[in-house]
Amino acid sequence: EDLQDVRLRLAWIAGGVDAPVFMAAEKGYFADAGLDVEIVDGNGSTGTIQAIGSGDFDIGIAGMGALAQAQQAAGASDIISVAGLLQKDPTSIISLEGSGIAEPKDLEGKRLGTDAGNLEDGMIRAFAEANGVDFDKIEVIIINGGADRVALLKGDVDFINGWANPDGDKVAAQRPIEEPMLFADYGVNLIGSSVIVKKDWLAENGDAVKGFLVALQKAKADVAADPEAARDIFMEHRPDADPEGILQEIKVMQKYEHTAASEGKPYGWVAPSDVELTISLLEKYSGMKPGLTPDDIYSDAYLPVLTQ
Amino acid sequence: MASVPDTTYIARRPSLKQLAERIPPAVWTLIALLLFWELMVRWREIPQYILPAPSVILAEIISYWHRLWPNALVTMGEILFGFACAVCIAVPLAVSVVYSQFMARAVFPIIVMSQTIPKVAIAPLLLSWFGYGITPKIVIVIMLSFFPIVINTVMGLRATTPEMLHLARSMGANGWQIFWKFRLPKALPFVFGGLKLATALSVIGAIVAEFIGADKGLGYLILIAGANFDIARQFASIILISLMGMSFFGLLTWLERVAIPWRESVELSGKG
Amino acid sequence: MASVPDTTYIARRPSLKQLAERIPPAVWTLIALLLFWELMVRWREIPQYILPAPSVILAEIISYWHRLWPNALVTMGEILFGFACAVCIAVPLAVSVVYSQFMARAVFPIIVMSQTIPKVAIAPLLLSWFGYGITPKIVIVIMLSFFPIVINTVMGLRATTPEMLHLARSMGANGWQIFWKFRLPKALPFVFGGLKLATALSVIGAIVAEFIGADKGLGYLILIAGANFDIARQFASIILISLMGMSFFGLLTWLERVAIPWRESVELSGKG
Amino acid sequence: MTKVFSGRKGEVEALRTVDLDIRRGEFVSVVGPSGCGKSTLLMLLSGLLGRSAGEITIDGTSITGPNSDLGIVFQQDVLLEWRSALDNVLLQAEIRKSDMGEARTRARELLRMVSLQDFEDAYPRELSGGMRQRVSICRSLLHQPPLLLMDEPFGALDAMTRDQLQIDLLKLCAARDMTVFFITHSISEAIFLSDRVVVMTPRPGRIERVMDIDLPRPRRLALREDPKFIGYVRELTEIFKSLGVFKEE
Amino acid sequence: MTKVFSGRKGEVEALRTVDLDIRRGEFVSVVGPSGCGKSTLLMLLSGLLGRSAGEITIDGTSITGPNSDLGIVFQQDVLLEWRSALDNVLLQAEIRKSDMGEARTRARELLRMVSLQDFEDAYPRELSGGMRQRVSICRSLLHQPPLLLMDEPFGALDAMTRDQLQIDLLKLCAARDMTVFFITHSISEAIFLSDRVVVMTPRPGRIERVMDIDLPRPRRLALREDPKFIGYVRELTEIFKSLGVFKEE
Ligand SMILES: Nc1ncnc2c1ncn2[C@@H]1O[C@H](COP(=O)(O)OP(=O)(O)OP(=O)(O)O)[C@@H](O)[C@H]1O
Ligand SMILES: Nc1ncnc2c1ncn2[C@@H]1O[C@H](COP(=O)(O)OP(=O)(O)OP(=O)(O)O)[C@@H](O)[C@H]1O
Ligand SMILES: Cc1ncc(C[n+]2csc(CCO)c2C)c(N)n1
Ligand SMILES: [Mg+2]
Ligand SMILES: [Mg+2]
Repeated sequence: EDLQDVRLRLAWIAGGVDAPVFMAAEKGYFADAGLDVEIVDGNGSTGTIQAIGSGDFDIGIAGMGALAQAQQAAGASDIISVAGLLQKDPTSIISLEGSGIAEPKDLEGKRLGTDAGNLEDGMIRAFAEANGVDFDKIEVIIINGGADRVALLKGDVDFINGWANPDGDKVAAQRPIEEPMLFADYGVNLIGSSVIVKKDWLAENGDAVKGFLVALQKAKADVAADPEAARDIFMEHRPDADPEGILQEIKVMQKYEHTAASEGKPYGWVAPSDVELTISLLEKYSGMKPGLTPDDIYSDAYLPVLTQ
Repeated sequence: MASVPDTTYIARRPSLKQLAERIPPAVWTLIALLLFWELMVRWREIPQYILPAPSVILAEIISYWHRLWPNALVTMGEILFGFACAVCIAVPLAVSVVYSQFMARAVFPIIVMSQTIPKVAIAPLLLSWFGYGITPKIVIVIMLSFFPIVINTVMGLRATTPEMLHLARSMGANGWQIFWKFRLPKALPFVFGGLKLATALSVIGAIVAEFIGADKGLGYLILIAGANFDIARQFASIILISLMGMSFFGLLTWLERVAIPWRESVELSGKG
Repeated sequence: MASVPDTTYIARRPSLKQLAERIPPAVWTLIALLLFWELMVRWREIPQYILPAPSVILAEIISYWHRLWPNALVTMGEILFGFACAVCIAVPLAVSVVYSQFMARAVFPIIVMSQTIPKVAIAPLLLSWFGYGITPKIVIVIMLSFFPIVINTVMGLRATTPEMLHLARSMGANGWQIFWKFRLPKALPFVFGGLKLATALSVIGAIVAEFIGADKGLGYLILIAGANFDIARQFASIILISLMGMSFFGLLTWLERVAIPWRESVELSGKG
Repeated sequence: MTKVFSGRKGEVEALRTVDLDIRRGEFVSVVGPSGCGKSTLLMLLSGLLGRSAGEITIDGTSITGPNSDLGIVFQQDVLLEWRSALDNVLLQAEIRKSDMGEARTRARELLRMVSLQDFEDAYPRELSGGMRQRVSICRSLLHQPPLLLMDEPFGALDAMTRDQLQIDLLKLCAARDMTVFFITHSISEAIFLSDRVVVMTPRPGRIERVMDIDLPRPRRLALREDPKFIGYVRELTEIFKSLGVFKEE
Repeated sequence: MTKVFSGRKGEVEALRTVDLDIRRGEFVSVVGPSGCGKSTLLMLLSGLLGRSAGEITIDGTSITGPNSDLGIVFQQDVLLEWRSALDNVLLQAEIRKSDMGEARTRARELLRMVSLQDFEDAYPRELSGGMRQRVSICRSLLHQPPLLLMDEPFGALDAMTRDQLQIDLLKLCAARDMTVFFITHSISEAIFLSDRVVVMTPRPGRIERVMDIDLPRPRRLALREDPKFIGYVRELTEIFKSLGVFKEE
């Protein structure tokens, strides 16, 4: 009917994290908000930010850390984040059981297999520095495209930095692993997935954005209440996904939705202190130009305050 | 006696050997390779996440066929359509390079330059220019596969001897006729060489395009199977792609033989 | 009068036009393209993170030259070494395909098949087989670039006419001599066609290899610039790669002219 | 009404100041030592090669590009390897967009004339050298051109076939008032066929002598035993000998 | 001591039951209508083509593969386009691994013999038809082969050059006791050069007649005016005519 067409671009290939989006679409929450949302998979935050900036998509899901860098390094200051979906970074140190890696200090003298992009965002250095590890004593081997997991299993490297879930789980399915060390638990947290929009589009479509976030919050509650149903809905939209994996992901991802500072707050709400930490970490370890303020990258003005 | 063919042999041993001979030798090599692969995996106990055994992959192909096949059709569609477009672009382009100094010296080098741009690196641009549907896939297939067609067609069109051109002009052939009746037939064997090269590249192109952003196709399957660490499924898709590529190449080899009957004996005598 | 060249024109207007004519026309096209790009970006106000203006990229190239250049050298090394290996593998392979029915029918199709395997998808295998150093990069460059050399060399070696072979045999030439003195010179123009195609692919190969896993090289720079959202730096690297690719292509075009002096006039008369 | 050709070329290696008039309906032969520039002259006349200096005119109009209102037999038979003998002959008709049915009939006739009726469907590589030459002769005649340029067309043919084709050619010329420019190495062939024979000098080629052949037409093979014919042969042979240094020891 | 060749072939299209002995040091010419299988016979003798039936023997040894102890001039000059005239001639020496310095001297001599001393460095495409043919003659002679097979070697040459080369060839044969198998379309050339002339019938080719030429050696050009010579010419012409259907009307 007279629903507003909205194009949504995910951060990555659709996964358990995106379950609320499909739930909202399926349950008609988007339609209730007057929206007809088309959901398109992404291939990383960079692509999504560019797709929003070019106007090809209206709403995107991308890392807030990536958005900060896009603003400082490439002038993407016409884009802002309006909600944080994955505020606790799942990035962790993953190693096989018996690797002798139980605490950060153990990393010295070991071999790290890492994605070039993951290395370059500087958080592994931040993690090392924050925990008194001499990064120069770690041998870095760059392995992209997911091949680092194979290298870990094969013993070509001693540890990798990757998402504790689901990546750690997938390694664990092959061979037992040590408990992943979450960077966030060691004082190094970049805010992950967030909802981003272009500012000028936002100015004209504030209500649409609000409606979108309302729908997402409602759907999120449904997902939490019935993960199996959420999984089934997901599988309808993305039949090639692995149903077991998705279910596990849906369940486990809930623990990354909030940081200590935003715990108990509505889904999507981001604590200013977390944004500040993200900015300062990037400035310190990722060579980001200084001068960015939290207001530049995040606004909570469109988030409906619902009590859960 | 050398010139008497071995028809006698075939006549002597009738059914079994004849049957075996009807199977292309490459199939035997493939079977041998797969056997070797299977044995190596079993003997060296290579874990599945590094290299699944052919038997495992085959099982995966069968059990996942209901999803593999529709996705393969999508990829095949992209390949064939992109390839067709590439031919439609490459041949006229090659013609213009042969006929126009401007194209040859001012435009062609830029096209060469564009060939070395890694498509994956400019993916966001491509997506933003060509949308997120099937168009960017087709564009990438074209970009990857048109170049060998251009190069070989240029080579072929230039193979026309001055004598032939003299003949053509003496008959009052116009540019059009010179092209259709002299240059093109002469170039055909070269063009087919380019087309055969382009088949492999068009397949790669479709997969790369699906890596960049897609929600169906074998490239997409490889990507999500990779994310799920489902290596057997990844290999199942890869094997399917390779088979598609080889069939496409075989088709073109056959087409070549049909389209260039006068060359046959030259190729045969090529041995030696 | 048509056959009198325009030497007169050149003679009349001496210095300025002469200078302008010494610059290859492709450079002018390139400049025009860059100008168009610059204007489009400014006029349409395309943000830098989508498509940086050439001026921005140029500034980036200059300011980041100290890192770009050593990384470019690394990539160039991979390209040249991989390309050389590809030639060393492809030419003998092509020879074996031409000389041996077994190679042509049992092995060659498998090689064709292998061409359609997306290298990025089998990265884990390549890394685990060839280690994490420079070897897998060279291997990938070889895998991507040897195929057109094979195809075109096969085409070229088969271009020898039966008459030439008769001549060779009547002189008692052995297989070796037939190859070196008859087939190979005849095949040279074809081989060069293949080599030119392979240049572009070897460049792509090096970048793809560096995408799979590297800690230096322009592919690596593209990757980390992407992670840092430094699009201008990404484009700076891409531009440098393309220039390298074009220079390599130009080098081969020049080599071809040197190596095949007897063809020159044919190519010239190829016009028309 | 006269048709006037005049060729002039001043290249280092090939022709030097060649001046020649050919009248409509005339049969002119050129003889001269190998490499003297006969083929080059033919190419200039056809407009396929550009001259370095001078002018070539037909009916007072300067030739600047290829003249297509003619038939050429090149020295090397230029048959298209992807066409059968018949299709090679038909090429003319296809390009001139003639009535194809008619052309086919005529092509078959021509192939029968040169005794190749059994080889209509053979590809060039399946033909002997002389057979290929005959196919290219047929091709040049298919469209009954007013001007025929032939570069050693009968060189690869046996004496009998050659005699036959000479007679056939003369008949065609008479019937259609064709102008023929004919390069040959056979002095007696030149005399037998021509109204005039042009003798060229060794490189760089010049015209040494133009000899009028005053023999009755139609010409029969018996003419070759005519004393006047034999006289011409002797005269031409002498001119020829005087040009070169001949060493028998 | 005799050298015996005997060719026999029973293919549908080409030769039918050809039986021929050639003695060492003999000069045998073959004449016959175009397409009768002369070139095919030459290829069979050289061992380059396999026969469909029968046997070819040299000194009692059956030929199964290419015989390399010979020189061949092919009907189409097969010059390698990437080699200069001199290098094309030298190809022989390179392949036979002869002394290159010596070969070079000899190649230059041969090129001078055929008046191509100024074209040593020219590529084939820069040579006229006759010049190319002369280069390929030089190539066949470079290694002074005991057996020479020539397929219309003088077909594209003018009368004078042709006469000159005929004399030169006879001198070379006499000096080196060469056996020559020579295909030509010129009856008088065949008679002038040969000890025996073989006349072949039209397709499928058979040997119609082998004619002994009983003329003294060394032969001079003047011989052509000898009545005996003229008698041979007439006789051969008659045989030839009786083979074909000749229609003058
Ligand atoms: N493409 C070319 N480049 C350079 N020189 C050439 C070229 N074509 C011909 N020539 C030279 O021009 C001269 C005349 O050649 P042309 O082919 O006209 O001779 P011709 O009289 O036809 O000889 P023939 O009887 O041997 O065919 C020769 O000396 C030849 O070397
Ligand atoms: N490759 C081939 N395939 C089929 N038929 C062929 C082939 N080569 C020759 N022939 C046929 O064999 C016959 C004899 O050919 P050949 O070349 O020996 O004739 P020739 O006597 O040398 O004639 P010419 O005097 O015209 O050179 C011809 O009828 C020809 O059509
Ligand atoms: C569910 C899920 N979402 C995204 C990624 C991709 N990923 C893993 S690490 C990384 C870079 C950020 O540090 C990115 C984009 C994944 N593997 N799993
Ligand atoms: Mg000539
Ligand atoms: Mg012959």
